[in-house]
Amino acid sequence: MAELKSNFEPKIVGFLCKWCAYTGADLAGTSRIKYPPNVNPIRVMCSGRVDPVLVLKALAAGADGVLIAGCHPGDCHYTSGNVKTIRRFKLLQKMLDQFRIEKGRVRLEWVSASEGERYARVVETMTEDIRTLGPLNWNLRKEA
Amino acid sequence: MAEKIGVYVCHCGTNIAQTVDCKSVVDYASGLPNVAVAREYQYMCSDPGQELIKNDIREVGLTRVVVASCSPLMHEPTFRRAVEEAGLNQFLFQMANIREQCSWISENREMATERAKAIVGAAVKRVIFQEPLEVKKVPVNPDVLVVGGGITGIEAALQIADSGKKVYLVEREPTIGGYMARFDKTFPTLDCAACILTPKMVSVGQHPNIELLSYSDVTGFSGYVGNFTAQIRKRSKYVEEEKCNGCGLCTEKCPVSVPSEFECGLGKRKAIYRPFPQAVPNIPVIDRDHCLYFTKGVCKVCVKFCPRGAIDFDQKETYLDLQVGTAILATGFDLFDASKVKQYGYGRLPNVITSLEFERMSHASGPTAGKILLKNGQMPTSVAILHCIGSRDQNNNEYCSRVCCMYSMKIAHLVHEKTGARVYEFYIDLRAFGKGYEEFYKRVLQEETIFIRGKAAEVTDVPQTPAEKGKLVVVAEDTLLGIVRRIPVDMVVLSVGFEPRKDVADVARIFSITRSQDGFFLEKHPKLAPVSTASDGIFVAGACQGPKDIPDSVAQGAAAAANALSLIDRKEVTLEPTVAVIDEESCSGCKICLGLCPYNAITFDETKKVSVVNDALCKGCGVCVAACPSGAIEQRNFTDDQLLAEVEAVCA
Amino acid sequence: MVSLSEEPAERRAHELGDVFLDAVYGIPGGDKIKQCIQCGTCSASCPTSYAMDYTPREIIAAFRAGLLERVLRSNTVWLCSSCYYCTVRCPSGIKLTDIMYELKRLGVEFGLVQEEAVAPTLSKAFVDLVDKYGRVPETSLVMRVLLKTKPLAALKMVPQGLKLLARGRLPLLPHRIAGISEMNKCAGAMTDALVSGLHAGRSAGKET
Amino acid sequence: MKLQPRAGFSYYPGCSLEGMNRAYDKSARLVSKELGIDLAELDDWNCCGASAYMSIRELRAHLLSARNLALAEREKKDLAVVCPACFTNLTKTNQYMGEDPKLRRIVGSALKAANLQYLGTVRVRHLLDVIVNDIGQSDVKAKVTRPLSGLKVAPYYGCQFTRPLGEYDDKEFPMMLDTLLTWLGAEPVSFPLKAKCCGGILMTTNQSVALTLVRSLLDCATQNGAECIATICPLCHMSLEAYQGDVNKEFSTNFKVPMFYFTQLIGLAFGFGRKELGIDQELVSSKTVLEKRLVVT
Repeated sequence: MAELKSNFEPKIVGFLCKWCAYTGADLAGTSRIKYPPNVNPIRVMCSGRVDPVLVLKALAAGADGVLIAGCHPGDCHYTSGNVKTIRRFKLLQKMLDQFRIEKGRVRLEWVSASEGERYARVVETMTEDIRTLGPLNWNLRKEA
Repeated sequence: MAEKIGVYVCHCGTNIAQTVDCKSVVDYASGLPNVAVAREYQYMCSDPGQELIKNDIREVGLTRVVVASCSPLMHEPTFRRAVEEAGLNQFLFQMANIREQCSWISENREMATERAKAIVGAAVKRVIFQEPLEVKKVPVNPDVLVVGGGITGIEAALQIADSGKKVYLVEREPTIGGYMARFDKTFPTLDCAACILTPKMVSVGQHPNIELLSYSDVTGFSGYVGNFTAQIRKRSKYVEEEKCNGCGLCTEKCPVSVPSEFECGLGKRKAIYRPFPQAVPNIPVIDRDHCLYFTKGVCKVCVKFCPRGAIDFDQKETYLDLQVGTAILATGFDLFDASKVKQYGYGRLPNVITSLEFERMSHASGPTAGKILLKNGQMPTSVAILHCIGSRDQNNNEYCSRVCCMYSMKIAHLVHEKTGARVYEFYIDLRAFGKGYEEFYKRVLQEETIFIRGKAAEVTDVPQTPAEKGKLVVVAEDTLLGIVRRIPVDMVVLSVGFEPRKDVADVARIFSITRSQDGFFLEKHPKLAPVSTASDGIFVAGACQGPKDIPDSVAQGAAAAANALSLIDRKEVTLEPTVAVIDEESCSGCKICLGLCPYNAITFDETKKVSVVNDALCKGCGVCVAACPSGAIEQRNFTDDQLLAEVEAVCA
Repeated sequence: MVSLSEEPAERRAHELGDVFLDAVYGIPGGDKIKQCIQCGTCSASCPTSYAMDYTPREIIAAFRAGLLERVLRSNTVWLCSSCYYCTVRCPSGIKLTDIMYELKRLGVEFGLVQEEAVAPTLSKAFVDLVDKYGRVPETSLVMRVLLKTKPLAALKMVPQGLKLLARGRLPLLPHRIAGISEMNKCAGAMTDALVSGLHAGRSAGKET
Repeated sequence: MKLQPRAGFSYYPGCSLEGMNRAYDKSARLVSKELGIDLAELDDWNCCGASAYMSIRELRAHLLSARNLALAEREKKDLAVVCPACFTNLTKTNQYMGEDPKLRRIVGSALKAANLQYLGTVRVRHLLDVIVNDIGQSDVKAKVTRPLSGLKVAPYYGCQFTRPLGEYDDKEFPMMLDTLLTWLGAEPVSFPLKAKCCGGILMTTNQSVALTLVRSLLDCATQNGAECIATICPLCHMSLEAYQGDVNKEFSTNFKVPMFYFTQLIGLAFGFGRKELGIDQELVSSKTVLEKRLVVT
């Protein structure tokens, strides 16, 4: 069992806002910071664009976790897009609770354009956390 | 209709190819549905690389293109142009970032290659759902806003104004001139700062194309490239600018004397004052906190003496909206507060001063009329200059402030010239990188300045030997000798470093621009777009982007001006068509989207009972899209279908 | 210049070098030592550097150059009085005081200490007493150290001791804490875990 | 004025307060009680793993501190400490265990062998910090019945009160003791060396170096007009008091500077007697100074 877990490579979908998080992730690369490859970046204009349905669909499609990353509160390129993300995220967490999906699987993080190091760290800890949680297999769970 | 997709995998020299097996990625891509051609090439961004794409579009009849290379922030515009040139709509192109977010983050070739395949796979799936879009063109307002009237802002404003365009120059202080107006000489040429700055200040004041808004700040900034609205707050000077002729009688007669900020508190000013005689505009302001009329309701001496009746105690602050097409931020820096590092005794030991205080002392029209004096009025016989105060220090600012080495040597020269005192420089590394700088270092060495390689650990007034009695003792390791030295001196000058302005976060927020780790404004690209920002039409110049000396600041001011002028002369700019669109059929009229839009771009059509997006105002954040309960709103080029295609591809 | 006979010693120093590097990097924040810019703030902030064979900055330089003998045979690390000036002032964030502790430990472990130095003896006596009683009876500590290092000095201390005794400031009977056995049980468990490699990356030898 | 009862502390005296610095312990307990600070000695505490121990064993030094922290956590109390070296060691372990998961794991599993655990909830406080910041000016002043008017005191902090981990005061020029002294009516003199090192443990191992440091401290204090020195560290106190004679011998000086633990000065101002505060155990007589300033009993 333990061995099974350690071989498990989590699949994580990362929705990164173009202005801060995606640029921060670029900076991590430019600075040659090494981090696990488990988060697959999908670029959106603003973290506020991330519909809860998108998150649920990602989990249903086989993702073991979802990362939403945007500008720090107060620094949103669109003034207040991320404030709406925060509100929406709370709602989303309630939904996930009802589906009995562990909290650590879906995370909201703030990464500014200058925080390459931070982005790498976020990816690292999230990957490790989900590795500990094990595969989600949401479709199988739903059936059970 | 079956799509024909072309996939191009870039080696980027060895940047990608070293960690990613490009051949294997190409093989993988060839096997994906709808992929008609898959190729690899050493540099896709080069002309031959772009030709590959163009040829395939013409010859093979590609309908979609995916380039797997660097970040879209680097070369998306390049490839879009190439695609468009070959006759395909530029939005039928998608970029797969396998460099910044793939090859550079991994040392494991196998893992990196797998990740590259996932990223390319997602782009291939996504591009199928992409639609041809038309870019929107909007005219550019030729007026420019320049924020900050230091040497950088002055240079930018003059360059633009001289080309015949209108400039609004906003300055927070009562006068323009910034720090440079407070310096004595400038390195390495030893030009007098005032001699080279004052003529430029006068030109700004008199230029028909420059509207100078002093004692003012920007409180709001909205719109988009080419069409911004800036909200300016003009603080009350309590002096009517139209009436005042700058005779200075009010200042002369004012009975209140307080420490002058311009003189670092070393000299006095009145409650109605100009910071210095060459101020532009040459109009005094009343300092409410000290004016007897405002504090005690008495005096009015200035009113009595003003020959033009220009004093107006009831003047209110006013707000005005300016329409501009571009903005240049030249908001400058703050100096490190030396009292934060208690070991150097600033604020406790009287003859420990900052470098700016030295500048004022050395300035011919400063508080000591250019004489270098101790607090007891005597000339020092020995002076220590301590480098890196607040800089290169994890306890304070990690970065090098870049100018202190040179200005410290300038101070050494001035002390030598004016007092003949023995001068010590305590340094970690000497950074004399500019034109003529190394030569200046040699000159100061020749003047027998004593350089001690070691950061000063402290300045103490507790003597250990009779020779140290009554002196300031600088303690440092002479690292070239490996011994700790205690050097008794009369005066210590702290070479304080640069910091971002205290309100830098607020300014960044107002202009929607980002900052780098050190707190300064972040440029679009450190080498290739040093004065641009991630926000089109907003430029940064000078020390607000990072510590800079005068030559570099002036160069950046001019560069920002050139960038703004180039934009203006294009006459129109294209806007990303990634706006929100509402499907009238599906809209239920719930109005949720109205309150969410940060730009008030959505209105409600009362006759049709549906929401309507105003294209010109929509900035394409997609917040309304995510919120629409009936799924009636889509964001162009970021549709649900497109994002889901990516999600499914990476989860497969 | 290098004679053949020196080779084994050099090799030993080389191998030790890696052990030492790992040990220093391994303490909390230890790898910041890589960022030393040799500015000398530590040396000039150090109250005892004037008496040191090598300044603290030179210790870092020597350490980087692999001159371990020089680092540890010098009196420098044992002259550190733990005033922490270097730690709070270091512009590179190096916790030099903590590193000095690590170098002391390594020196004791590998027998690389100055022969005439008293400090290692004191530290060892201190450890023995803590392990025995759980606390340090100061009288026993001082006597032990002096008897071991300078018996004559111990005699000289008698009047001072009598003075303290007269003022009720010298307790003669050490107090043993109740939890001494549980304390040593914890320590034993830690050693076992380290030796069995449960906590990889932490050297076990020096904790025995 | 009635003092509000405050949440209690586990009191950690540390080894040197059981030894040569008993007067510090005695006076600390006395004035704490008077100020309404509930100090209950931590049951069966052990050595903090002080510098001499740290010099031989790193992990076990942390383990020693961790046991004390675990005991205090069991009492659900913060830890009040008087010895700055203990303060540093306990705080360091507390902080490093929070930051370094590996250390947390190693020390945590060792504690388990004695059915102990430490979750990291204890705050380590120095008693001076508690008195100045929790009790505060008005409550301290309210207890002063015999102001130390005119008593010129050099406030001596030593090293480890603020360095490296005491975040409540400046690391170069602390002011907390100065402030407290003014509340007591005393006159803290300017003492630029107030946070410099006394040599500490070097007094036993490299005496000539330590004596040099003590000399410069005594020099600086007396030249600034100090009649006595207030300390907060038992080791500093010992260096400056017990070795004053050695300094005089070594450097042909004639220092006779009485030393007070800061708690003794508080006690004097509160009207307690010399004996109650352990001042009778001093090695450099304070009689003349106290008589001159009318605070003698």
